Amino acid sequence: MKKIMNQVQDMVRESCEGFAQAHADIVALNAEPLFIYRRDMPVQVALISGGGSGHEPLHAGFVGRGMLAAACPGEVFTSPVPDQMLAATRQVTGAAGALYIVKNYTGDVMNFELAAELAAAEGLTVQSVVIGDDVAVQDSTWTAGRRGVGGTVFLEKLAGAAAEQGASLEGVRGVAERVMAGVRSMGLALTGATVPAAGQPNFTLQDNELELGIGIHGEPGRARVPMLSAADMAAGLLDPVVADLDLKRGEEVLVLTNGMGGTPLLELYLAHREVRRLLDAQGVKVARQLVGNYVTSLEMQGLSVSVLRASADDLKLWDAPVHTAALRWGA
Amino acid sequence: MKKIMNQVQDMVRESCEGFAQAHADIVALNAEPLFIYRRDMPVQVALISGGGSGHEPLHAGFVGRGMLAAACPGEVFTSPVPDQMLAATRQVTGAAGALYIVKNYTGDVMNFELAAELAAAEGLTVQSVVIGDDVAVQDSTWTAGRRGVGGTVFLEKLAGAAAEQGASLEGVRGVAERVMAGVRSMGLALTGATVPAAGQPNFTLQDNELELGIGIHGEPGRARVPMLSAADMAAGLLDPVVADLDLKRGEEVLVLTNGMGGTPLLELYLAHREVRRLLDAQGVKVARQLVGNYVTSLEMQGLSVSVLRASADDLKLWDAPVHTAALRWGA
Amino acid sequence: MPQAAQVRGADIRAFLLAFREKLAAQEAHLTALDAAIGDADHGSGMLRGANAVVAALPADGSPGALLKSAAMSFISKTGGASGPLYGTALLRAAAALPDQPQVTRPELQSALHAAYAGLVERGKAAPGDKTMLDAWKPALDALDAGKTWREAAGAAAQGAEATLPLVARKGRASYLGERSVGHLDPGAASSALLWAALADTLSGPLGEGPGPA
Amino acid sequence: MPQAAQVRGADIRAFLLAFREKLAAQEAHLTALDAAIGDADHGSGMLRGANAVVAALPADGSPGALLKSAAMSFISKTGGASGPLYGTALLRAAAALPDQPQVTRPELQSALHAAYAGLVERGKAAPGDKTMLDAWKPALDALDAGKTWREAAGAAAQGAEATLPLVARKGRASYLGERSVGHLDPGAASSALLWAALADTLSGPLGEGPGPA
Ligand SMILES: Nc1ncnc2c1ncn2[C@@H]1O[C@H](COP(=O)(O)OP(=O)(O)O)[C@@H](O)[C@H]1O
Ligand SMILES: Nc1ncnc2c1ncn2[C@@H]1O[C@H](COP(=O)(O)OP(=O)(O)O)[C@@H](O)[C@H]1O
Ligand SMILES: [Mg+2]
Ligand SMILES: [Mg+2]
Ligand SMILES: [Mg+2]
Ligand SMILES: [Mg+2]
Repeated sequence: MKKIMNQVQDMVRESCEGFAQAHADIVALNAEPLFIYRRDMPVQVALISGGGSGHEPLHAGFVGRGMLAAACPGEVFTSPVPDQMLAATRQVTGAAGALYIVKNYTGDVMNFELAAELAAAEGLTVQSVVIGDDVAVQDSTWTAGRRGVGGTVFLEKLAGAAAEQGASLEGVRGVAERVMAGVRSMGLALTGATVPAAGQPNFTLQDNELELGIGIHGEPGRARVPMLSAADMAAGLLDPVVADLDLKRGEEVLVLTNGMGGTPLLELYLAHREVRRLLDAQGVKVARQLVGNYVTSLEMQGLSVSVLRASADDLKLWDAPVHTAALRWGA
Repeated sequence: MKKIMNQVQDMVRESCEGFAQAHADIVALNAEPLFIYRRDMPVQVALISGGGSGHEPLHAGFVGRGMLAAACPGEVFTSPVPDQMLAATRQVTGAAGALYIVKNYTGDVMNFELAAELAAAEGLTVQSVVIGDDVAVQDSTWTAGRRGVGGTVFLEKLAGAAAEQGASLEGVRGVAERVMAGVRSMGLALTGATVPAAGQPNFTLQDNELELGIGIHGEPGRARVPMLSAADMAAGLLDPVVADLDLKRGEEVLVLTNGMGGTPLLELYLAHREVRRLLDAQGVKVARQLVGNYVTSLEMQGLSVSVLRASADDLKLWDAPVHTAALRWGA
Repeated sequence: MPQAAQVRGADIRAFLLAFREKLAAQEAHLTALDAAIGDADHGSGMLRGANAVVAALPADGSPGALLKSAAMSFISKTGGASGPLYGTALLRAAAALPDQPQVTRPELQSALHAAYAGLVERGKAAPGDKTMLDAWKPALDALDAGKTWREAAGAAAQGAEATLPLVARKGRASYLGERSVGHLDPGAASSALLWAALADTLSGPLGEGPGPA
Repeated sequence: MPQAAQVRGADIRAFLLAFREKLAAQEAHLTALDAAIGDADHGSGMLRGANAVVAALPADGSPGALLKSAAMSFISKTGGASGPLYGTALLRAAAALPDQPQVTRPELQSALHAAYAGLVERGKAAPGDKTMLDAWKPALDALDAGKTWREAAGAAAQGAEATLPLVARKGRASYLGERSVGHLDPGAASSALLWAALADTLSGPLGEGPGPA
């Protein structure tokens, strides 16, 4: 294992320090318990998210105007602890209340649940949404349910825009629920990822294999299959997404072609071409799109595709100004 | 070798197609010969750059308002051919003329030279600058000279801002030369990179080694050394840069902590913390900074650090609006 | 060696220290189990939590107070699924104990039942879902059947081993479906260490009357 | 087998096709050489260029016209350092030839001297810098000394081999400094293939008078 780090136990903290220095115009860092928050938080609903580290820029990279009020980074691939969410909630929550954006993993759900209980006990108004957009998870009755993956970016952007525009907690939550209902994702890996504390890749793939249906924690996926062409990768990811959404000709969508952290843009844009080709062929209209490494698994190579069925209102929220470390326009 | 691709010979073209689709609001694609150009090119000096592919987002990701007018992508790690630059020059050059931004590699220099001769023969006004900011190259009298690496981003941004503000070709060239005089860079690799057509990594590092003083073509560096802590990596890169620039206490700089393409942000921000710590300790003031994978070598893991001695004018040019695929603010 | 029939704060302290030692010794193993069907953080997470438990543990106090302190540390420092689960379990156990400097072994036993109920409530899993419950349940059953603490620890270890052929239905491993078969559940393995630490602390001749002492 | 003393367009065509064949056969080898001290694209780049040369080559024409066509294809499709270098060399050779359907071997020989001058002018390297010049120079020297085309090709191959101990001073390999020692220069290796292709096409008994025929 080779990582740019000093001591493994200091990795998340030191990385957050560098992040806060690099983006000091947007965010500030609370060291203990660890969270990143927006410097210029106005009086509005506060979106608070968090999750294990190793998925950068998610979530800290989305803190700022038009998206999150605070992000709580856990240890690598480990959900944050309730103390972090509670302290962040105290920092950014006003009368308008706060919405916790939780990716559906047992640990995240339980830790945010505990935090919400503690925050409520302090008189803070907190609601939660749990996103599970990963169609790779089948039979959700027999599992912990679909995982929260790439679609989280759409959720944080659209709900964040609604909050910025002064929507109520109910209103912001309504947008969040609309996004959750309309977004599906699926991912694949060409290489595994190494959790620094573990020192070894979670899984190792041969040169002629890929892992289809991965989550974002370096966990193995649904199936290991022989290496595919970019066209077949795109189809393998997009077909279940389109089927699950039951997308029809003429519908408008927002698409994220997302790298897993170690995916070079040369390859990612090529994948995006294949995604566009397939959607075009099905008469689905790509109204907006985002291509880049946004919801990642450390140094993993691979990609995921997220598709959101987007109304005109959704597109307006997407286009609304945003000023964060990872997304910026109109500001 | 596992790449997201179809046929290896189609890789660059297909990737450019995906890029142009993803950023159709900013750029258009010319398929044959291949170049990417700004859609809304105003009457001003046209900055034209290009180089081998595999360094994305360089250069196509910097085409747009406030930076480049056009970018010519060569095959992977291979300079583009004169036909591309000539056609791009015809597309975007008006009476104000064009400036070629060439990274100092024998192939790039010779191909841009040929293009400039051909363009001049057609009556187009073209000047060229050749950037070589890589302090890893010593004894430049005995080599092809310093390589153009991360500092290219500063050059393209600052000269692009000057062009956008209506500076003359001499003026834009003056900014470019000021940047070239004031910027130095150095990089290291934790892993090699695989040129798709070659199918094998250019070099392979053991788990306890890193390659210090690499360029951006997957070529081996100056020395192979035992694995270092993030603090020592930062010092190993920054010390020669600071020494070569002869930076003094109190001077202001612009810093790029750059990932080589496969470097996760978790690690890159941690590296940036170390870079900041060292500069702070030397009393050098980091006036602006950029952290991300901007000048890359395919899927290589590693980083480079670029430092520009920045005047107040430089900072104004840095802050000026930019709207490209990879950098966007104020627009 | 003979043990006091009563469980004092010092015993709980010893149990928690022993649990930490076992986690430290097994960290890599637990992480490797989690790498196979999870996300490779169970060893480091549990050890981080247990280290925090030991660092924050009051020098003395009632069994309930010590367990509560441990619970809060687990919740505050572990993260992941296991932080809230172990935290909730210990918190419920603490709440179930009489607020006394010493408690009886049957009182501890029913506190462990309360802990188990907390696990079920927090995680909504059932035995057979390939979770830590699969170590806890047989251990509690053993105590209920009058077996010794050492035997209960053995039952927990067996329960953990018995997760090998199971299909995971809860937590991260559930995403693997059939591919989770053939791997031990990391949380069950760490739970077996908890029960082993309990046995190390409390093992000895029966205490009072029938049932585990 | 006997060869015509005159060099016709068909001979130049045959030479270019033979060069392409050799590049195709050695693509992986050239790329491997470039991987060691460069950027692993010399084989693919040269083959791409040579394929373009063959695709665009007029069915017939004077030696000069064919070399010019080849030069333009190399420049338009190869990229990297070798595109402009090979392109410039062939362009200069074409310009140096009389505009005739057939030329003499001495005329071709001096055209190759012009090509070499173009390489030097474009690349500003000198023999011993570990570049393609180290294959071209001994080959030209051999011709000048009256050796056969086959012997000249042998000298080019030897020159390429002799780059092994050199420190690169030009091109990408120069960045390696001392670490470039012990590797063959890829451009010298591809240049040796060019000279071998020439020899395959022109080899035979001496043509006219002394000197290579
Ligand atoms: N719903 C649940 N109920 C009980 N135990 C669970 C549940 N979900 C997960 N676990 C236990 O937690 C263990 C994983 O812990 P850990 O690795 O810390 O969490 P994470 O999956 O968040 O990384 C599993 O091996 C399993 O024993
Ligand atoms: N200045 C120069 N003069 C002559 N030949 C050169 C020069 N620079 C490089 N070369 C030759 O070019 C070869 C590399 O070609 P190629 O791999 O196509 O270019 P690049 O280095 O741009 O990838 C080297 O092996 C060397 O023989
Ligand atoms: Mg975890
Ligand atoms: Mg090259
Ligand atoms: Mg885990
Ligand atoms: Mg090369």
